[in-house]
Amino acid sequence: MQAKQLSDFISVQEANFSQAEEYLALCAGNRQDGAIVSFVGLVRDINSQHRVQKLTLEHYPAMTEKSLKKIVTEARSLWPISRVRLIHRVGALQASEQIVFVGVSSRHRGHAFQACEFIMDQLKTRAPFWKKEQDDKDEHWVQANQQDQQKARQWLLKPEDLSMFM
Amino acid sequence: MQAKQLSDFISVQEANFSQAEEYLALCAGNRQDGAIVSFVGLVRDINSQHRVQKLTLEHYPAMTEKSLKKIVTEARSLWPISRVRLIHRVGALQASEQIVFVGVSSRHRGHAFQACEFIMDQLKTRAPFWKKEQDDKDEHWVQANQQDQQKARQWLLKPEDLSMFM
Amino acid sequence: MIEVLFFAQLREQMGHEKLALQNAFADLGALRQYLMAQHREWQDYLSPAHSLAAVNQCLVDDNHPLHAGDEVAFFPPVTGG
Amino acid sequence: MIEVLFFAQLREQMGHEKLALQNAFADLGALRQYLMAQHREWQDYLSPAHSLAAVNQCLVDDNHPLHAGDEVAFFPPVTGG
Repeated sequence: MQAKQLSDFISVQEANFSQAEEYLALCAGNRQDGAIVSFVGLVRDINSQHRVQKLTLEHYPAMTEKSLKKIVTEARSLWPISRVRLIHRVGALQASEQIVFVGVSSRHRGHAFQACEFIMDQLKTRAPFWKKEQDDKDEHWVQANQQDQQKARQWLLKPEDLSMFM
Repeated sequence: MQAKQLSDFISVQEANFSQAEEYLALCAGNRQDGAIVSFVGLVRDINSQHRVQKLTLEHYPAMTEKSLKKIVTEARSLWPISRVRLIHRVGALQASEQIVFVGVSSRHRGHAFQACEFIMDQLKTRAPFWKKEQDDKDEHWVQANQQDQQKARQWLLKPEDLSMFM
Repeated sequence: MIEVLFFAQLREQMGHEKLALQNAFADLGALRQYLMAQHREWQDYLSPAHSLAAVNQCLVDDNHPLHAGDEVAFFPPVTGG
Repeated sequence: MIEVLFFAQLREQMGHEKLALQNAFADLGALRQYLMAQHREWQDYLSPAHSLAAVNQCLVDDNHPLHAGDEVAFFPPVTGG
């Protein structure tokens, strides 16, 4: 693996992002990697049976980037991945808007899939973002869900399953 | 889940594809899904220590699309996913070119990640494509690798692990 | 001095965005107990079951030692992504 | 009649892209054995360890029954993606 290919791009921003540009940044001049996996999270129209009108994302600025860097560093310690790009938006968002992008390049697809999903699962439980939803009834803070906690823990609890991909 | 959102796009083609357009086709007018996972496979510069100059992809035309449809149908039976787009190129390709695209949208990210990786793992062992590589030494058929066989089998062997995501 | 920050729903429930405490605390648990004792409702809001805590921007548990100058934050389970 | 196709490396090794056989075969295994008996090298090329087989464009194993008009294909383990 060539050291120069190991670069992280991490951004917390109000502005929207271009999935196409992020994909290009993962590929451009990248001749060693056979796999690019990317994830985009969108604001769903309907959450818990109510129609979401808008969403406000609050965060803890001093901690946000630090926690994202830590998660990406952990992913790098688990899998031989090359490029990582991670963008999370904050502020006011409408239904169907893009919230988060995670892209990973790697020689082998298994590593890219695992690292990308790991980063999302950890972000969901450890990065200091909070969603406030405005639906047709009221405005309320989104409650964390138990399944996200389980998904995040599962990466730590099953090293023997992880080793299969390494 | 709205039935109209359940659409498959499957294509076997010589022409290149636009990852950006494929992403848009997964998102456009899609207000129910919170997760878009996409995979792109690229021609690696170096395979088994030799520099790949070009690659020729042969296939079994009568069987190719049939086998891809079957794989996507199996993915739909395993996870509640919405849109699936699958493109595989054939013919002559250069290093760094795009070979394959798999994109999946879903309400929940776990389902989209699992279905996307499942489709790639099954495609790798069941879809009738064969790569012939021209490197700086000679031209030769790429040999199937044992790890791909294991990855494909693992989806069938561990229903108890799969159930976690369902 | 220890600076204590609150975020999201917890900020609204506490009615504070920030507190500056002059007291010394052995660890995060001691600070949490101190705050929980201030108001009946805080007992509930700040319980480990309902809130996470970070010291100097890292998630930690109640055993984490505290020093003067630390930035402590309490917040609800996160919901980004 | 049964049409037998060969792909990729196996097509090159066999020296044939296609064969048309008038014989009847109970199942894929019987056809495979018949072909393997034709040439010493085919014994190796067509062994289940080195080749996959499809009947009417579906991957099947040697127990799969054959009928007149079936399209049978032999090919090496696939390497797409």
